[in-house]
Amino acid sequence: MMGGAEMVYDYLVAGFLIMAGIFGFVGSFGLLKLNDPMSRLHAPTKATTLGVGGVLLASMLHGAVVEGNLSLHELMITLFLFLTAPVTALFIAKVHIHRHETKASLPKAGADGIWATHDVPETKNESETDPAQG
Amino acid sequence: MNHFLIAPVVLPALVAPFIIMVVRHHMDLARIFSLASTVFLVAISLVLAAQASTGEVQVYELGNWSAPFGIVLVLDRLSAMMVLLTSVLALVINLYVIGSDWDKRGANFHALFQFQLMGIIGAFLTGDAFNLFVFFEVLLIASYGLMIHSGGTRRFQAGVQYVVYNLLGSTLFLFALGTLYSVTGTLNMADLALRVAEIPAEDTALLRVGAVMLLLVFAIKAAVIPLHFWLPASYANAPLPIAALFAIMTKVGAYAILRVYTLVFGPDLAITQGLAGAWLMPAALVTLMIGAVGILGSYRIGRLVAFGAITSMGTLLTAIALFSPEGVAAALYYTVHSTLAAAFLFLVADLVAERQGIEITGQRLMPQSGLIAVLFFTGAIAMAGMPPLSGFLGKLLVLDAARDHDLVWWIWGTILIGSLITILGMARAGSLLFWKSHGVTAQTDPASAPSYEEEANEQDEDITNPRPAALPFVACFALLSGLILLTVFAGPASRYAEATAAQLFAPEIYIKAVLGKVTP
Amino acid sequence: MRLLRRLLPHPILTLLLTLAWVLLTSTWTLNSLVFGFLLGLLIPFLTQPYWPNQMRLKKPLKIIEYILIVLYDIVVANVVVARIVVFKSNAKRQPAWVAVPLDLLTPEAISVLAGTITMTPGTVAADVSAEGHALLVHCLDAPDPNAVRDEIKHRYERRLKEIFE
Amino acid sequence: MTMGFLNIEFLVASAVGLLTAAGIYLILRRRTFPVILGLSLLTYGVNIFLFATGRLMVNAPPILNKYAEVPYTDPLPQALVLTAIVISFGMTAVVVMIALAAYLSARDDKIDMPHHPEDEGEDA
Amino acid sequence: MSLFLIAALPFLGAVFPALLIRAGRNASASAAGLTTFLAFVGLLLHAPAVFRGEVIQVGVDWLPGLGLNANFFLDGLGFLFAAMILGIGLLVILYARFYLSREDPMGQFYTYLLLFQGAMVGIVLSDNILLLLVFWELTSLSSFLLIGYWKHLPEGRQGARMALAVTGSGGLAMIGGMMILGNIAGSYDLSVILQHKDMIQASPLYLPALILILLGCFTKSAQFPFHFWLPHAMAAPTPVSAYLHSATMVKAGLFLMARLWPVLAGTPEWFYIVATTGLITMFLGAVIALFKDDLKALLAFSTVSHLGLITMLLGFGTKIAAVTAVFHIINHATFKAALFMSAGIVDHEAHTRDIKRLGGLRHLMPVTATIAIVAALSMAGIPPFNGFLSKEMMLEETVHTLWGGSHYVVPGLALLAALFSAAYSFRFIGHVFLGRTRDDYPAQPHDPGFGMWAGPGLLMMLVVLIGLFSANLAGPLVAVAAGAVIGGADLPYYSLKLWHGLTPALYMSAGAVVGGLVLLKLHAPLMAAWNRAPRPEAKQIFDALMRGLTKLSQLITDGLHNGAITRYAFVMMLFIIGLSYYAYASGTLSLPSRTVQSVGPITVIAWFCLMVATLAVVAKHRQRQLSLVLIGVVGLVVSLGFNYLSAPDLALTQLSVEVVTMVLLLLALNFMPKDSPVESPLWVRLRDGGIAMIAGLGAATLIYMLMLRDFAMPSISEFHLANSYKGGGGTNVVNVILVDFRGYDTFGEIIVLGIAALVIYALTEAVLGTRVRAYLLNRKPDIPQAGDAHPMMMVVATRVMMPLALMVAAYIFFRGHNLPGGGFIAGLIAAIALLMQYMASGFSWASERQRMFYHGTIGSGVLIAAATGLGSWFSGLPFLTSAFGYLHWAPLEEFEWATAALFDLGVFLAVVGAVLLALESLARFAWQPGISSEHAMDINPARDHAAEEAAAEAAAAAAKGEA
Amino acid sequence: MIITYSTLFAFTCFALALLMNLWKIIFAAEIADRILALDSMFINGLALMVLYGLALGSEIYFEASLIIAMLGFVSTVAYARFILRGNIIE
Ligand code: NA
Ligand code: NA
Repeated sequence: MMGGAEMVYDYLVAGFLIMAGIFGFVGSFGLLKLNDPMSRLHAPTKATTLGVGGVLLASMLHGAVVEGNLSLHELMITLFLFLTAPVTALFIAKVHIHRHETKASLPKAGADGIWATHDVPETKNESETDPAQG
Repeated sequence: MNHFLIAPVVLPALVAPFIIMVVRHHMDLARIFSLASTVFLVAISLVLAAQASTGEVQVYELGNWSAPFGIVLVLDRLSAMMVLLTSVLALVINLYVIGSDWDKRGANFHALFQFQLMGIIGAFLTGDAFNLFVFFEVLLIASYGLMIHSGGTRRFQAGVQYVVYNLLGSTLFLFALGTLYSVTGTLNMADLALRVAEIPAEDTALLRVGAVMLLLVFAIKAAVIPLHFWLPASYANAPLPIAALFAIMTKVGAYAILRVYTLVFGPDLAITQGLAGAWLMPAALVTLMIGAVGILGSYRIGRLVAFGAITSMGTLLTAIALFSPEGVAAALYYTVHSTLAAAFLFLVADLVAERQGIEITGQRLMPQSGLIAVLFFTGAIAMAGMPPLSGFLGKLLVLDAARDHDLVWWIWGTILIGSLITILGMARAGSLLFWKSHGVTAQTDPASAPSYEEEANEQDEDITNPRPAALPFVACFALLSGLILLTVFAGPASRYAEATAAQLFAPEIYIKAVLGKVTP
Repeated sequence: MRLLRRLLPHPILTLLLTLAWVLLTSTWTLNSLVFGFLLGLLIPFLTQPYWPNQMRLKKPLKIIEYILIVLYDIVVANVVVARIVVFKSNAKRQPAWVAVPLDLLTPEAISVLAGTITMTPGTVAADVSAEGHALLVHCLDAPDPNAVRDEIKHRYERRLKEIFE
Repeated sequence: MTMGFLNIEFLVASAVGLLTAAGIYLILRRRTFPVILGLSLLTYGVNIFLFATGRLMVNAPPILNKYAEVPYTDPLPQALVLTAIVISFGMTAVVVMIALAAYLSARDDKIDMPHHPEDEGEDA
Repeated sequence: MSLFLIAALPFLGAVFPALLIRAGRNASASAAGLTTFLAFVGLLLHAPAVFRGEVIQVGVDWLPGLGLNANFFLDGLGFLFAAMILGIGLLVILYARFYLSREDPMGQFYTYLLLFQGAMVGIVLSDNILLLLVFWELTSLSSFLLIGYWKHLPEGRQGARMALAVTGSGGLAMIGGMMILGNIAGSYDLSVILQHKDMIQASPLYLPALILILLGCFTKSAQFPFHFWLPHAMAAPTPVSAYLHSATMVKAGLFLMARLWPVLAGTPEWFYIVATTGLITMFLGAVIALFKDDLKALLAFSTVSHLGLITMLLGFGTKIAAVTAVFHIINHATFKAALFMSAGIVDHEAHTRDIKRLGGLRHLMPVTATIAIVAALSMAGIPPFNGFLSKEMMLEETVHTLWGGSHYVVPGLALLAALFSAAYSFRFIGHVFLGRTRDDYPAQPHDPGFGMWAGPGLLMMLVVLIGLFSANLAGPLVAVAAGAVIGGADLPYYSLKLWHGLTPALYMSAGAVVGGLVLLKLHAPLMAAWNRAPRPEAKQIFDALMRGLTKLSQLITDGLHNGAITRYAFVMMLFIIGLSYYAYASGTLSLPSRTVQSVGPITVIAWFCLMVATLAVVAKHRQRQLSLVLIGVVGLVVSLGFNYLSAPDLALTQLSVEVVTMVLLLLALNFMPKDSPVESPLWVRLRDGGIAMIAGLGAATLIYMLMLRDFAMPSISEFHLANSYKGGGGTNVVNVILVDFRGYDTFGEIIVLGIAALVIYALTEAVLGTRVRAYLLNRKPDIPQAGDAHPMMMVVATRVMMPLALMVAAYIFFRGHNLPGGGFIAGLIAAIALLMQYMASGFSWASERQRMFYHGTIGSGVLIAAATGLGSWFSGLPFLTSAFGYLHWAPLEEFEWATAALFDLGVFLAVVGAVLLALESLARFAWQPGISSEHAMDINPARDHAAEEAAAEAAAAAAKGEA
Repeated sequence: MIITYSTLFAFTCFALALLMNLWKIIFAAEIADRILALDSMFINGLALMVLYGLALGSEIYFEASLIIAMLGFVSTVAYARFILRGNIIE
């Protein structure tokens, strides 16, 4: 016989799981569906992250209630994902900008005049020493 | 517990990291440590050989876990002999390399050299099939490093091929080990022997596949046709003193065939019938012939000796493929001979190459040609198995051992004709190298020389002006003395070989020593 | 003091690492805490050369508020994005680039802002300007790009300015 | 819920087969790079092969459970595969570097060595 | 003197001439002469015993297992030959001292000569046929050196190689024959073999043995059709020719036929092979000799002819023929050595040995002329010289010999041969020494000094004396030697004297002399006819054969080993598959003992991803970066699979290894072409695909069948599971196996890693030491580069991520013994953490901030692991024995400690060092001026702001100062 | 029960996501999309791993998830840096 509190927990876990599944699916679906490259970047970086977040929450909750030990492992993974997802997105965006955008196709970069990805120095600094000789 | 068994593995494993950590930038110190380690190795090997010569099989249980659950080292006559051979060869080559400054032509030579020895010796001593794989890899990866030592385009290109080919071999090794483990549930070789003997007759197919794959792995190392293709380019493009060290590496393959196919899949074992002898003998004969033909068809000195090594592997495997005590005894004697002979000739080839380049049609005047010519001639005699050196005796032993074999005429014919072609090839090379170099007229326009020669010369910049060092000659004469001793003391040597063969054909001694029992 | 700064270059990092260890081992014991703290001291000490400058927080407690806001935004806005992705046709969607001029100066603050922008749905921080005085943001569906820019500056950058500078 | 004729053993065996086949096919290409890719695939194949020799079990990791009698999968092949992975990692690193060196020296990444036939010399 | 010493003396003596040559030519020659003389004296000391009919034997075991013993014996035959070898050897040494010019390396010459002499003495004294083989092959080798002595002459090395090829191959055939012979007789000792005539001749292997042995004899003794090498050996200095062709090399074959005569002769096979060959050779050699203008060539072919004569006699198989053979051996040795030396003197003095340019020398060099004429007359078979005696005995024998039922074949051909023999001998005399004195010699000839003609002079004396007093002088020697040949049986009746009455042989002799004179008269027209007649030129045939053989060898070698590893690998696969299939098909397979396990759809989807990604790698492998991405997918799914199948350690390891590998490949790909061209034609791709599919199918089938069957016996891993905690102190059995049960494997494995790093380092050094370095420095990126190499966000994120990752590494490390993880994975994660830092701020920036000594890291890892292993020695336990226990420090809870953790630390360090060293090497490849940035991130407004403020302050201060 | 079904639902979603990612990796026109899809694949794989641990009630699979999270990031950055700069550790 299942107690009421456990039932609530169960529904909570199930809710997280279903949410996670939906977001996970949507993230990858967006990658297919969206028609311009920069927009495609939105779907997985966020939806997927949130999807995984749901799974992690569900797992934590499940561990705490069903198994009886509060495991905070999953927080660590979440921390990793939140730290890395923006950087990942930044890099992929930079790849896109590098390959497909021009100075003209982007909005003006304020006072600096140019976005960093397009800012390729003309000449290189020759004054450095050669570590291979050291 | 007799710690001498592990000493030849641990010693280089300690010296090598010490060299790279402490004396990496001090070539003289590195040389001293490397040389000292090698001398100690010889001493340890002598002790081991003395211990093994009593006929007792000694076992060293690593981690204090008994076989078959842990890994054991096993010292018997065969492993003791191979370890001794390896360390003596290593000492000589170390001297040569130091004397010729080869070790200065690239980084980390001595550390790699020590690791190479560790790998080879470890492979000889281990009693565990998977551990054999591990030490094969140790010796291989060290050999990759030594093979491309000092660099150069062709050396790198040949290096890629050498590595790729051997990686295929390593993969096959894993397939074989997996199959054997999956069938028998063990990795220890003695235990494998016990379990294989118990395999029911109605379920042999998978075990047979494992057994044959394992044999093929060793056949790759032993350069058996058609698995030998890695050898010519690798040896010919390696620094020749390294190729001299590699003379022992093909023997690792031969050793493993001997070990596994006497201990685990013995010639009398019904379920692995037809796997080894049936194809190995013809393949060995073809190997011999291809090697001989290669000698005659070689136009560069490294390649010439490389094919010499193939020929001697052909002869050696012919003897092994007899799978009889006489054959194995002959094979063991021939192993020692061919290792020393091939190493010797590789060193002489290096002396030549240092002075007049690698082309056999070379026109340059060679300094010190008289002495080197004598050495080359002697080496050629040794390699071709001509009297008075031990190769001839070895060959006679092989011929004699083959006299009751079904293929006796093929064996005799191949060995003898192979010898003839070898002699012709060596005579051709020797007369072109040493006699023609005194000629007044250059027959080819140096400007039209092909570009790869420039490449080869680029690697060895000072080939016209080698340092008149004595040490390389000392090394050559040491090997030559080895050959002479092996000739003069052929009686005792062959008695040791016979005793070793007898021990191999009585695997129950080995099994008893490792497992403490002879039946499961 | 200087010694302490060398031994403990980034106290917050040390705390974070200690917490990470406890999270990893998932055991709330003294052993775990002590060991985690030791590692939390050791690792920043070792990696100090890669993070040479000291990071100072003006109002550390404001972080909590900021985190809560962002978490809320993430959850709520994710649903919006999911709807856009699944139900809105590509033709009707209006993606846009937005340049956000920055008042923030420290790299840490700018990075947190950029991270926030990316993690909050509908926007991705795609690049900075050559001198770091503007952020390039891409919007998934922004009929009014200026509104997006203003919201970023108002909702996030303002708070970060308080925390960091 | 099961998938008809499909079973774990079949999936693993077919994966081994395909990885092996793909690896070998790429190893037979003429440039060093695909050959290295092929070696990677082949390594995957053989690692799974070796792993599967301990037979397959789901949810039976070889971590001893002090509290319950649970089945364990065979740990030995796992240890062997670990060793094999590490070794092949070292090998791959080396072959990548040698291939790079060969490419940079020859400015050509063909894996077959250029063949120089014998110059006409005195033969008799 | 012991036979050992006699046999060894020439070898020992061979050392001195080469060494003493620095002390002068005389010292060198004396050393050679002295050792030869000593050996000769030693031999003569045995003469009384030998002449008493005793056989002197000595022996030691050499290789008893094989039946190869260093046994020597001296009987009449051996004595005769040894005496000739040493005696004529002495004369040759003397002669050569004056013959060789200052430019010739005399020390080498005598060394070679003594080596050769030793080998010959060895042959004739051997009492063991294997030992004999040793010496036999040695004569081939040392004669190779002697013939090629004049290195500047192409004819020298060609002749040497030809001689080696012919006699060497004969020698090898003989090895086979001797092995058979020994096997029939049950011993390789000659004295035993010689007792078993009946057994040997009854053996079915008699004929093969005979043919093989005869091949050796015929090639050595230049019998038809192997006679062609001998004239080309004339490129050697004349002393060598004299030695090789009178007493030694070519006589070795005769010696062996004589030696084995008691057991091999007397059968029809023997007769028809040996006698016929001898007969043909005798005739052919004589005919050719007549048409040679080169003095030495004439003598060479005459040698061929006389060898044929002796061979024929031995072939007759009768005792009296054997006696005659022995007698002619002696005679031929004396006159032929004298003739060669005379020819050498002529050549030496007149600077030519072309008969056409010679003539009338009897006036200019009377001593030489006398010697040569006497010897030549003996060769022609003119009484009273010794040649006449044996030749007449030979003719007598031919008369009694039936060949194929005919009485006329043998005597007829023998007569013709004798006739030509007389003719060329007369030509030698007539066209060189007689006739009108010429004045167009290249040099003014005169008799040489005594030293040079002493040898031939002595031999001429013998020619005369043996001829006159044969019974007394040569009789005993002939008797003992022939007695030995016929194997101890009673000697037949014969008498050595000039006059036997009017026998058929006398008529034949007379006829030969008359005919010879006629032929000489007709020489000019005959010569013209001979030159017109087409005939095979042996040398050209041989050369073509050798060139063809060499070319063929090159063709085979280069064809097989053409540098195409794609083909090597293909052949290898084919072979492996074929043999494996054979092994499988020839075995038996029982029914499966295990049932398959069902799977859910998720697993199938993952499997599907793996399969598709793998296929995609193949399909897209030309796009290199894409294929790397696809391999990433494969690695990911494989890791997931390992996890699913209860192997968490494997999953962790596989994934981290894959990422590091991918990074290395990307770093390498930076320098390499980004695409692979289409190179193999379709059929090759199909072929490769075919073999790949078969191999894959094989692997799949094999593992499928293995998985459906249980272990035949319980696996040893049951022990590991049972003892992991008790004996190893860990609950993660995989880790306990790695660091304890099979720690030795792991020890080897980290050494592999360490070596890999060393190799990579050495390789980098080697590459950057060449012109590649300049190329790399000037290299422009082949894909356009974006700006902002070190993005701010990445740098900031890394400042947190890297310490966290290191924390994870520590976590993985410390728990590995009990839960998934361990030193290896921890090492990889730590390395990846550092890699993150490198990717964020660049390798140069990061490594400048914190110098890591990768070599030291690797070295210390290996050392720690080894030291941990060695630690157990102090407890008297084997290498790598582990220990563990529990510590309790209040107020903390219990800690577990294990030496295995220390071992794992070694693993950790080795891995970190190896990965980082590889990364460093690749960074060095990529190093270019300006690559190293000053700052962690390229863009940092705070920095700019601070700089602006500082500049403003400075400007303000400056303004203030100015004010 | 409800957890079982919801787990299965989540499993299915993430597995389908995996398939879609694979499709994108192979057939995308753009390398940026491929990198993105691989990154998503890592994260979806991670989710599957966590779900698997949840379904089995085991914590053994946590480390793998952690490592996947970390390594997915590293490899994505590496691929992207390769496109941007060629040299990924300059
Ligand atoms: Na391992
Ligand atoms: Na572990």
